[in-house]
Amino acid sequence: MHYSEAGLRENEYKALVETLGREPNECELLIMGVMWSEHCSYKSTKPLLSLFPTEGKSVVLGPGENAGIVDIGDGNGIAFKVESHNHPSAVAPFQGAATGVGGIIRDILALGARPIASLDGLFFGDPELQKTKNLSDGIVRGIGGYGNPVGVPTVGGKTFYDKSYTDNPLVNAMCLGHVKLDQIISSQTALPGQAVVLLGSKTGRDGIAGAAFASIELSEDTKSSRPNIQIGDPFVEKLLIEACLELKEKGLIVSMQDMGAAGITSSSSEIAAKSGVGMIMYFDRVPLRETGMEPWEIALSESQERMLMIVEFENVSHVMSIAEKWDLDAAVIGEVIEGNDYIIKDGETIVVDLPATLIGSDCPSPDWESSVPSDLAEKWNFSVENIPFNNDLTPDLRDLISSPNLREKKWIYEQYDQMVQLNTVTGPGNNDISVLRIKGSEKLVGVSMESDPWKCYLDPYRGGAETVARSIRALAVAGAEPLGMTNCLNYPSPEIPEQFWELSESVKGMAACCSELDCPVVSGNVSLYNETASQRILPTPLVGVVGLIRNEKEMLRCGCWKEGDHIFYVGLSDPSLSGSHYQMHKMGSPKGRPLIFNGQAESDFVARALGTARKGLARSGRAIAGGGLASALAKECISSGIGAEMKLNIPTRKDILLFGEGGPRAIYAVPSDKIVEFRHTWRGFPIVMLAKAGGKSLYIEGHLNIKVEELQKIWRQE
Amino acid sequence: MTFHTRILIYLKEGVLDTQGKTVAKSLTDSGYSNLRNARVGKYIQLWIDADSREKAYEEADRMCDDLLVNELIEDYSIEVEEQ
Amino acid sequence: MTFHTRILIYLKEGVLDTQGKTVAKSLTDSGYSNLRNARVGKYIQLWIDADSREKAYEEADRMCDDLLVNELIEDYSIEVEEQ
Amino acid sequence: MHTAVVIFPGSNCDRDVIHAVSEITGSVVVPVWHKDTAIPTSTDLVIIPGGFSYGDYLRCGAMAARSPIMASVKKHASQGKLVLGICNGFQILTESKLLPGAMLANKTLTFICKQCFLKVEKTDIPFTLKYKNDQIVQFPIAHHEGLYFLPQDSLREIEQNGQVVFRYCTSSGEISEDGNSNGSLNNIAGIVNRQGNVLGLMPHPERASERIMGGTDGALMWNSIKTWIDREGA
Ligand SMILES: Nc1ncnc2c1ncn2[C@@H]1O[C@H](COP(=O)(O)OP(=O)(O)O)[C@@H](O)[C@H]1O
Ligand SMILES: [Mg+2]
Repeated sequence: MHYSEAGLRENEYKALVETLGREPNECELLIMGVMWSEHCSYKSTKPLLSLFPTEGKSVVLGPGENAGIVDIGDGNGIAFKVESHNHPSAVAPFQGAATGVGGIIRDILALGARPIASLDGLFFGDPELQKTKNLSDGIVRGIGGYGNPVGVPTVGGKTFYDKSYTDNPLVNAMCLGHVKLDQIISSQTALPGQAVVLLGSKTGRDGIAGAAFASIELSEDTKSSRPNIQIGDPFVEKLLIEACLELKEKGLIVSMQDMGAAGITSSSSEIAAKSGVGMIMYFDRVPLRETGMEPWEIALSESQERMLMIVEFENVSHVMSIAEKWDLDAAVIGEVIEGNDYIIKDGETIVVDLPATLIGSDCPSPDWESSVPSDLAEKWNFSVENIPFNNDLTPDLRDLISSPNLREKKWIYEQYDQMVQLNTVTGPGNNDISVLRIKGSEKLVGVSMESDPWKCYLDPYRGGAETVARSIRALAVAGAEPLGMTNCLNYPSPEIPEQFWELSESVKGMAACCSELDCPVVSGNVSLYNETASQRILPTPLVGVVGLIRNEKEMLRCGCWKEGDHIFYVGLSDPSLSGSHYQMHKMGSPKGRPLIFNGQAESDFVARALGTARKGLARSGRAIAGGGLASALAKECISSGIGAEMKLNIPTRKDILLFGEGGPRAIYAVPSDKIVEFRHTWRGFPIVMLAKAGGKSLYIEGHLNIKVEELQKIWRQE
Repeated sequence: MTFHTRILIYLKEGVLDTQGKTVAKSLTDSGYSNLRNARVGKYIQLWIDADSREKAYEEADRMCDDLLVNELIEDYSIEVEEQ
Repeated sequence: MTFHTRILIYLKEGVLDTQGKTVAKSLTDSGYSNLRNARVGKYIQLWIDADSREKAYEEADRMCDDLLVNELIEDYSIEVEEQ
Repeated sequence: MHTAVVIFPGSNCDRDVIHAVSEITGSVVVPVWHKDTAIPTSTDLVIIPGGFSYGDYLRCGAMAARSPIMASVKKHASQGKLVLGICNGFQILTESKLLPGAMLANKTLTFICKQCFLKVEKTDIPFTLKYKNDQIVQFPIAHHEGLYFLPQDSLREIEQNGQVVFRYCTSSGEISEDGNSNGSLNNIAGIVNRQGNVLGLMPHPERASERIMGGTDGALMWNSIKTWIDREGA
């Protein structure tokens, strides 16, 4: 077999031969091809990812483990991570999305945490196309089809439409887990003499080399390059969750790792390498679903619902009895040894003998070339004059609020169980963050998911920073102090210099914002090669930020104006139309440069917003995001069922003021007895009283006049 | 003429049959020890107007291709009978 | 001997077949105007060890009674063939 | 008040219902694993919780209904003691013939999770005695197969017997297609057996038991049961 058939490049093969001091055999070659694929090795992005700040006062576990963990006090930790399942979902929307949800749940479980909530970031193509309808229908069914039975509520997400995703829909699944800080399980604590146990489903030929598949561009005819589809079984996953948590409770697990891409090989060699030990695996002991499986197939099978754990030999029978209670297959398939040898035996034959540390790391970084796109000047060539100004902005608001991107996402989240486990204080709906309670504690956890591909396309640095900032602003307004972030970097091929530049710049922008706002990155995932011959996705970094609300009193909700409340606008009055929903609506494509990232203003905003929520100075608050001030006002009216009449005495061109995006801005509804203190909190920050809540219409003198009832109808598509 | 078309859809060899596995276990657990294996699929009946049995078959086959069968994981067979 | 038993399960007359209706609608919507009606049911394959075809049939029938079929809403038919 | 919650493989609202009942009534709630042979003898109330027992494969509730522990549940019911099935628990009760009917796929053919309004039409049974007659309450639903079905003559019979306890309705209490998200016959959301001691409903009272979860209409059910048991026991 030639190394290229295994997916290796020439320099990688040379490095492999040099380290080994010999030619790898075929099975080793296949394993290394998968393990050194982009998907498993992160070879293209490792240097970039090191730009993220990863330490902070709340960080318990940062990148390197199966997921990150932040400390929320009272001995409780929240584990979280987001992961992509883009390529599988493009080929088999239901199964691809379903197994994406299952996979991220096992990442959280691997830490000994109980998975308590999921969120999903979905990016769909042209909403008019039947293809998009079929894909999105299958993907949404798949997410519910897995999340619902497995008993993990889907509490929120992000949905974004742009034609660049027509051939490459994106599915990013995020999961949060709860763990007592003194009960975290690590994947780095295996010791020689311990047993390697495989728990869960039998191993079949599912998704073999799926990991490698995730790293190649989709061919036009996906039927011909059809991979083996992995089928998820949420029923078994539910049993697996309960079994693992029972094993943890009983103190039987030394170390644990989920089986994701590249199955047994990846999980076992990772534990070995991180623990600084070797391992012997006995493949004739692996419970198989099919006959005649070759060692390389067993090594790389991506059969779902399996976990690998390290246990003391004396505890093996206890472990087996718990597996039996939960009707799960379990077997000792290896043992931990001293040294760095990772050996696979099939009967008496040694089929693989590789250094453990070589498998999961040591892949040479490709050093992609980076160059500034030549069309940058052209992209930035935009003046507001390109959009003719019309005083009456009512039709524009109508169009925006009913557009697929901004309208209600009920058709999606009503297919998800949002409440199971009884922790969902704020689920999906007309709000920007989701809130969970932690039973037995006063604390609440807020989580927001954001992405802003149009701005990242125009200016990846600014767009990346804006994405992170937007997520943190939403949390801060609700009273949640950001503790940590996870992210999924969805991009086309890094091998095109301009595309690698976009990737690098957006990571830099995100990192800058994280540092400025003291929000370390604790976990993440990268998905490259999201392109076909005719289409490539916009640069799409997605972030999920977890924040802490100290108690329910300090939480600020949105969409609950009361008649007579004072509506305040805080923030600068010069947002930008570049990359905004309004611009897309008017021009059909993004143009210009989004607002520059102002770290000072952002952190100032976060501090004041947190103060506002904690002191209970407002009744309702909403950070301004997609669709700008007008959309934020409309959404508040829709949920409150109350209108507002105002006159805008701000000299900015009104469509820019009302529909522009970017920068730290928010609207608040403040009861009259809190106005003084509210103003005091925001002193030194731009602040304007817009109106008093009341009436049946959203009315802005000279520019907007629309009934709240109509807003509700068109937003809900009734 | 209207033809009654019976379509049997089943998972391909090697594709994990989550339902079949669970049904088989539940049956053997309740005493059916002579059950070797179970697989669960779909049974779709279509009533199709056509000039001939062959035409009805062709139509059904196209419907399977277009909508009824997920060819990534499923196989199918068609039987036609005149009503 | 192992017998391959094919069980077809379908909704009784008078029981709302929402799935069948939806399948029929999406097929006619995509141009199959000669489709009169569609019904969606289950196709279960069982592999049963038995001394005779009759015994295999009886076993399958009992399994239908016990678990596989809900007689309030479903009917079924069984076909047995030797493997 | 002694409550036992039966847990099947795939149940996923077991912990929720244990939390809600013990939180609201302050009483002891014990889990019973389906492989256990019996329900504790002191048990007053058996709850079969929501979830996806056996993955909801084949038919929702079918495999759980035929598992050994259900013999004990039937015995418990035959002694006139209380059995409550919520969501998948309701499906299990119909599959095991403790309650009449069968559940078909929602008319939308999708899973539906949302708040629903219900009319409480029967308040002379242990589960609902704290509700007012025709009170409108709000419980969430979360299911894919919740369309309650019964052949016409049997349907007429349970209506005549007054076995319908909860009906889907609009916020103003209208029993119409509007409030009936899953398409249940006669808007039926929950029914009781003729003896009045076995109740099944698709909506989730345990998800409407605490203010922070968005409503407390469900708490009345736990208080009803507690009141009845305290009275009977005394
Ligand atoms: N894929 C999804 N899954 C679950 N909830 C979602 C999803 N997409 C959006 N939501 C929910 O809908 C609301 C608005 O979503 P979002 O996509 O951010 O739109 P907008 O830009 O209008 O805020 C949020 O409450 C969010 O949690
Ligand atoms: Mg949002």
